[in-house]
Amino acid sequence: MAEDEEESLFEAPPLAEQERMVEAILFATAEPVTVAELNARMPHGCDAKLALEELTKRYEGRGVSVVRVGESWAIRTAPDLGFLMQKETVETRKLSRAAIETLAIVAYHQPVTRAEIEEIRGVSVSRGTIDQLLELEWIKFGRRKMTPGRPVTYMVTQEFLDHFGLENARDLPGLKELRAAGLLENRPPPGEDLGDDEDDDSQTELFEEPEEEEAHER
Amino acid sequence: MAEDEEESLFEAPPLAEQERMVEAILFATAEPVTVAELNARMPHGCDAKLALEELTKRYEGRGVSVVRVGESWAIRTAPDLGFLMQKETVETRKLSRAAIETLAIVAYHQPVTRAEIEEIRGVSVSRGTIDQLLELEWIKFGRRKMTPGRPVTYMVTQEFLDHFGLENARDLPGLKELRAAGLLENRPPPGEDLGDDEDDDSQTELFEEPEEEEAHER
Amino acid sequence: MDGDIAFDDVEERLAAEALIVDVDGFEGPLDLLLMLSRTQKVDLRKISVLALAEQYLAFVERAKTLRIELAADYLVMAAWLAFLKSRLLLPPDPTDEGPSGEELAAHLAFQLERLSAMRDCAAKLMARDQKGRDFFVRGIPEDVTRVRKVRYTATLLDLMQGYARLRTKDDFRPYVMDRDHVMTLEQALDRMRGLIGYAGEWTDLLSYLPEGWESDPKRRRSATASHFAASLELVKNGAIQIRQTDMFAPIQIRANQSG
Repeated sequence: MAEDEEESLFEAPPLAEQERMVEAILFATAEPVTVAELNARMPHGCDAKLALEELTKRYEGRGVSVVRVGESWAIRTAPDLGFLMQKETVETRKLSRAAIETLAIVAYHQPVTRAEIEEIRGVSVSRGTIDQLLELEWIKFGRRKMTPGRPVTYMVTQEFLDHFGLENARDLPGLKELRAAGLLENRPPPGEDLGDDEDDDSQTELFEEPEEEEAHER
Repeated sequence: MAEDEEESLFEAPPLAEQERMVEAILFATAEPVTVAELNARMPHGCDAKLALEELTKRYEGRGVSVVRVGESWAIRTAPDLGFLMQKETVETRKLSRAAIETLAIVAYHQPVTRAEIEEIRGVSVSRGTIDQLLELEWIKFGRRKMTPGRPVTYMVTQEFLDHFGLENARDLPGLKELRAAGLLENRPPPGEDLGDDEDDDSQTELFEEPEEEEAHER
Repeated sequence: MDGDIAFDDVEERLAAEALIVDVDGFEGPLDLLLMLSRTQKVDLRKISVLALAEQYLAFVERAKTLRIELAADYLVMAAWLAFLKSRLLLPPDPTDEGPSGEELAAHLAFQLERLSAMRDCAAKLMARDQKGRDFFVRGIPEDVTRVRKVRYTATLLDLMQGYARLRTKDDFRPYVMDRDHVMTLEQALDRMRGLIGYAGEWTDLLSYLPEGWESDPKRRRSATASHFAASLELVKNGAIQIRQTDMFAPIQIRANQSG
């Protein structure tokens, strides 16, 4: 402030000094600055416009550059270095139970409609769950079903097979194998093995002749 | 990110390019950035330290300069241009004499206990004084002292260094002279050295290895 | 050592009073001592602690005559300085243990010098260029945007367990106590109603137990209890009569002939 007044009594500072001033002001000011404001803040006799031009040239090709924003000026990151201003963090999250179950149903029963998934799960399937699986590219749309309303069907993708290390959806173990592997959480009451077998059969059937399956399902 | 991975497959970018990157990162932030963070944000194979040296030289005598704050680096306006920044000036709460003296004692005697501060000042230190300095983030808690009662100690922070334009705590004005004159010792009053002996020992130890002390102080 | 000289000079007197009245402005006795030591206009290392002690004691005396209440710590310091003064003036007593007057004086001088040094440091520190006052940080910081990418994972095991869970959830049934070895009162009653018509003679109740329930102790216990309860029920209805000839003797029943 004192210097400001002092300066005005003398000649304007050399251009190099004016350039330093513009540099400092543009750096520290919280918003872009107009030439008029630069002049107002710098000692009398300064030519902010000229100093600004010099500064702009000096920063050409640097990591930051002097840019015009409307009538004002600011220092900004060089556009090609924008990637440095991002920090990507990858977070691994377990798929939700709803998503896993839906995915499993698609894998075991493909091609399957949403209504069928809901019937098997016994609860409605949220749009988000399907979207998430589609986004992950683990399921895709299959052919529409030839039933009233022609509902879309879902199928698993190659991406799905890759992720789970499967050659083919048919490689998924059947219920009996799951049970043998101890994956079934409880033992069904005796006498119901039959029904289970049937289940398994239809499973096989589904995978062996999916085309026909579609036609006479429902 | 994509670029990051891409780059890692190739050689590190040329030094001039690395300098641009450091420039962009330092310009973008108000807080000092560690060399480690610079390296983490730049493509693989970059040597931020080397680039920093180049950049520091480049900004010598300019309106802004590259400054070291402890283990971190930042860009700050040149102090001689402060008069241009009335608009940016932050009104800081006026510190009491007690607070200023306490701050100086922490800076020169760190790590220092409250009892030691009181011993030096000859009066008790009010809770508010310490709180104010903690709130300003100029002091922080250090290790507890291995004396009876295991009192907490205080140390200055990186923010303190940044605020007063210090590269590190060793650069405090007159530190060497004070140490040579024995004025940084915690000399117990004669005849009272029984319980204070331990105190004195650990204190001396702390001051005899100031380099190491400061080295691991971010 | 001007302490005892009467204050003829008005100005000097006023200055002394001002010092006392302003005692609140001092940060304790050490601060006051440091201020007093400055009047000696010598290097703090060469200060005369004896003279300083006398100055301080004179100050306290004057405060007393002016009826100014001094805080306790000022009086404690006065007492200590009086002690120090006596130590410094008297020849050292070889039998006396503890620190000598010189040692105490040296420590006080050290404390004053150290406090003074810290004051200088504080002043130098505050005179430095300060952030936000003399130099400035970036006005338009471009914060690092954190792009958070979530990768979802599931294992084949998750998938199969999920499917197994679905396919077997109907198999769950609410927990019921295993009743294989329990015969209810109703069951026993049903049985006995069918059989009782043939029992004209006194018959041991236990002979009514169904086949397969007589040998296994658990089943036998349950069946006996339910049959006994059922027979009481039948007695109440007037369908049968019941008797027991002795304690622990067999319980016998027969159909009520009249009924």
